[in-house]
Amino acid sequence: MKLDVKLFARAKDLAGADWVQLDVSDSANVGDLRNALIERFPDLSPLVPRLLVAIGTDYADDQTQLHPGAEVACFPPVSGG
Amino acid sequence: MKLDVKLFARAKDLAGADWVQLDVSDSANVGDLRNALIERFPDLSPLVPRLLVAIGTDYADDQTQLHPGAEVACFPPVSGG
Amino acid sequence: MIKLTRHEIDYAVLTESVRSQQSGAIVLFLGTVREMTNGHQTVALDYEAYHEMAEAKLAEIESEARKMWPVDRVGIVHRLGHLELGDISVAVAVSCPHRHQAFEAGKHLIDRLKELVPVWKKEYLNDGTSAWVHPCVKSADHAVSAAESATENRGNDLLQSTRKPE
Amino acid sequence: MIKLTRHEIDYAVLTESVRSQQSGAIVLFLGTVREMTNGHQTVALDYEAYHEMAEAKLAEIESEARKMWPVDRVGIVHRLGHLELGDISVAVAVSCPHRHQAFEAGKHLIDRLKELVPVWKKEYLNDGTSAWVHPCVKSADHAVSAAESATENRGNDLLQSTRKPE
Repeated sequence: MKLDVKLFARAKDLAGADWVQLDVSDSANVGDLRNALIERFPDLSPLVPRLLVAIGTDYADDQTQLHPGAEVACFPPVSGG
Repeated sequence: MKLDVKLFARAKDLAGADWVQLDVSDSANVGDLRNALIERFPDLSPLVPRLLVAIGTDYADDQTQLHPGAEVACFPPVSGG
Repeated sequence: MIKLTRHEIDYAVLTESVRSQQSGAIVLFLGTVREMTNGHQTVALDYEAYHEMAEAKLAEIESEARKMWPVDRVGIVHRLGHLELGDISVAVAVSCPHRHQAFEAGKHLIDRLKELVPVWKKEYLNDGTSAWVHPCVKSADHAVSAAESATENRGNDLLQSTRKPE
Repeated sequence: MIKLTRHEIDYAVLTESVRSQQSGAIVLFLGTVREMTNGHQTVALDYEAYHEMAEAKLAEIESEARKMWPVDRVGIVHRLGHLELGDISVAVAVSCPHRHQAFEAGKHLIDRLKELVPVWKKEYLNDGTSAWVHPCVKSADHAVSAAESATENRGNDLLQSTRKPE
């Protein structure tokens, strides 16, 4: 399935885009998505172990299953406030 | 010695005055002052065990020695804020 | 800025007075006149102070906080006179480099103000009665814990009530 | 009132929005842009957010606080875009019946905001460099404690620096 992934902050800068379309298997989970992302943007690799993933407005761990149409976002640890 | 004693809040209301002049011995301490006060205003008696005494801008305990010209104030526990 | 006032407290002015580029955190505490306390209904409060001593004690508690935290600026204003429901009775503002310092210092300042500063409130209830609020303190004879009042601490002193119909 | 804004934060409006006759205590926290952090000098910050998720997380932490304390009203505003020294980046206001509840709830709200809400700051230093601040988090490979930034939490992420002369 194809998933649009939003990128923010340094992830956006390193990828040079604020979103990216990734092609992952229909049974892919969030861990697989991380791997697809780093394959597509090797410059993101220093960030990837710490990259947070959200589906909709919730944080998702690597075991979380992806589904078509999921609103996915990847970003580094937050630093608001 | 004669001392002017300021009164506040319920102490003022019970005594019916915002200050009172008390005559105490030259060696009197704050405990003696309490006794002189209750003798002068028996209506204050329910308050006296809890009445706070300040000399100048500091709280004083019963053992604190009084001296002529001391700025003395007596008042119930504070309830500001 | 430390002061007692008979006018409405302008907490924005107070807050601006503690802003600083050296500090990343400001905490402002406002005490306001609350309607319901343990089932009784407050309609107004009168505050009275021993003015000179109150200002001296406020300065003391500011010094105390400065010894405990890296406090940048402090502002404390206590209102006196007649207050209606919802009015601000006290405002404490503090700035510190980091937020946990500002929270701790702010909490300390208002806690100590309520313990030390010679200010008293007289409470007017909706049943037409009124009474001075005098939280109980430990003495040789009594060791009674303080309860709640229409702002924060009500004394059990109402046991020895001076309430009378108005 | 929960919102993200590109305009200056009006904390008086926010504070008024949490006033209530049912509450005797209001705590307002302001985060401001601090100049000095661990010997380096900040000149400005840029804030960016994942807007929809940030608003959802802010609503979540409000609910969380309501489960833990008798919170009356809550207001949270986070500023986005370009901020100069001393500017207010975030304002959190909360009202509760009693002051200790308001202090604890206010501290919890800003602590959780900094943990959970997808907002990031990019820091501009006086040496012409800039870098995103990304506090370190524990992962399988790394367990690094967060340090301090020009508002509150600086990440050690500067180790893998993206800083370049402007």
